[in-house]
Amino acid sequence: MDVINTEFKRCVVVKTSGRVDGSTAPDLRKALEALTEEGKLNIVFDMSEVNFMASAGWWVLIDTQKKVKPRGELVLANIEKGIRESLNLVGMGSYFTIYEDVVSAVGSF
Amino acid sequence: MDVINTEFKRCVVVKTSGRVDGSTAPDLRKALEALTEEGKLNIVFDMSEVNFMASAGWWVLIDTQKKVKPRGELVLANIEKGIRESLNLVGMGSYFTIYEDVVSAVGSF
Amino acid sequence: MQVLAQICDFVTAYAQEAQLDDQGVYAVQLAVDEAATNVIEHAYGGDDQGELHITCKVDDKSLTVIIHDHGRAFDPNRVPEPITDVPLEQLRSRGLGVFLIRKMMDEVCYEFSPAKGNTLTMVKHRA
Amino acid sequence: MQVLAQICDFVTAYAQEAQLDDQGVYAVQLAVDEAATNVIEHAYGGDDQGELHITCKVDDKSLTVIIHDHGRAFDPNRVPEPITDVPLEQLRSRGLGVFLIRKMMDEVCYEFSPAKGNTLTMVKHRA
Ligand SMILES: Nc1ncnc2c1ncn2[C@@H]1O[C@H](COP(=O)(O)OP(=O)(O)O)[C@@H](O)[C@H]1O
Ligand SMILES: Nc1ncnc2c1ncn2[C@@H]1O[C@H](COP(=O)(O)OP(=O)(O)O)[C@@H](O)[C@H]1O
Repeated sequence: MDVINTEFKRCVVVKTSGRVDGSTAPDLRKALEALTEEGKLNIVFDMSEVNFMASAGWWVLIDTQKKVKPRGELVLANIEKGIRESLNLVGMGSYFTIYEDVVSAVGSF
Repeated sequence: MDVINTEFKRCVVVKTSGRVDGSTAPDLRKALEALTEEGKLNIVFDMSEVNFMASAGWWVLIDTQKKVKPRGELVLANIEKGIRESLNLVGMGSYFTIYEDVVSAVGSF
Repeated sequence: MQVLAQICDFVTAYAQEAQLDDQGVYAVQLAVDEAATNVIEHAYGGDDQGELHITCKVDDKSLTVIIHDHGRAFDPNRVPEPITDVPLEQLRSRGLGVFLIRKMMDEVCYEFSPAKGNTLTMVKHRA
Repeated sequence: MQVLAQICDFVTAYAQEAQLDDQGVYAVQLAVDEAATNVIEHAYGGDDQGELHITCKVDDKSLTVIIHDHGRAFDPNRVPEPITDVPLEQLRSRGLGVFLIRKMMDEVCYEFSPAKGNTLTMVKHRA
């Protein structure tokens, strides 16, 4: 799974596409760990092209959130409706600030 | 001409659409002056839906740039090719930082 | 483990045949993915050897997905719900997959027999 | 002053008929807009009374636009180029319109006669 980072002045936008499941979540984890190890703690995860997110993916995001908070924050942008509902159904929605689009997410830092 | 402002943490995105010519440039001027008077000096002009920009429009942007610099900056995003070339042909391109998209422009502040 | 994407395509076709709406299709995709992932990761001790059978049945008001494996007995209904109303630092990374299965599907039924192994039957009704 | 948008549509149709490329069409739109704006704003002392005639001619390699008015004599070719290689603070807000006309078009020709008034002839060649 390809993960693309775009660095801005106050945050990094991380983007991937397709399925984040048990087989691809480790790639996302690696990419996010590389960022947090560099001290990049303000992160936007652009989900505009993610069409499936299994629990393995959510744990990657939760673990990242644990690392970056409270000095930084991982925020989500552009989540598909189905993915968003599954997140809220299991009560994980409250751990993330969710933005409609990447502009708003980047603009929040 | 409608001018829409979207405020973010460190900048305001100003968007309008259609023609910025001698008849509509005053609306743009009014909107930008309202921002600078409030002390909002970091401005992104989102030109994704502007398809025509006459000199009257450029002067509005130049005058705004004079007001906000050096404490702030007016940057441009999403300029159509024809408009961009006309700007460069007359040597005005150098007064503005131009970004490919609004995300990059917002991310620069 | 690209097999997960294949499994997803397989059940999606039936979910659409059952005329589930978009939310329903996504719910089935997610539940089946979590269940299959668990079988692959836990049922056979992780050595990628075991078998996994998926059967889909469509009737006039629902989709039934049956997942069959011969790994060790495991009843997902006995996994406790993850506790998610806690501060982030206290959140423990476990039990979300099984919880998602139960939340996403309308019925989740587990059976085990030494001869037949594990049978997980999940039903999603048309909205 | 929505008349500017109408003028733009009018010349755009001819620019397309002349098979100018997108850059060429935009160049003509801009040059004609600047010229028409100047007539409206300056030629008649700003009281919106005067007339403005626009004629387009298409031939096999170019578009010719002729703008006619009976306002005061004004030769755009005599407006000095704006000085744009200076720091922002020193940039003076004038003379950009006429400069754009000259930059956008391949030929710009001005004539005045007391009987006919101002005639501005602008030619854009196909790329
Ligand atoms: N098919 C299975 N066979 C054996 N054990 C399982 C199976 N599925 C799940 N488990 C056990 O139940 C636990 C909870 O599973 P789950 O809710 O999917 O969360 P996770 O896999 O993220 O820990 C797993 O950690 C595993 O110990
Ligand atoms: N049609 C015209 N009739 C009379 N004066 C004109 C006309 N067009 C332009 N001018 C004069 O030439 C000056 C430069 O025009 P222009 O390059 O369009 O820049 P701007 O209108 O922005 O000052 C104008 O300020 C005006 O004084």
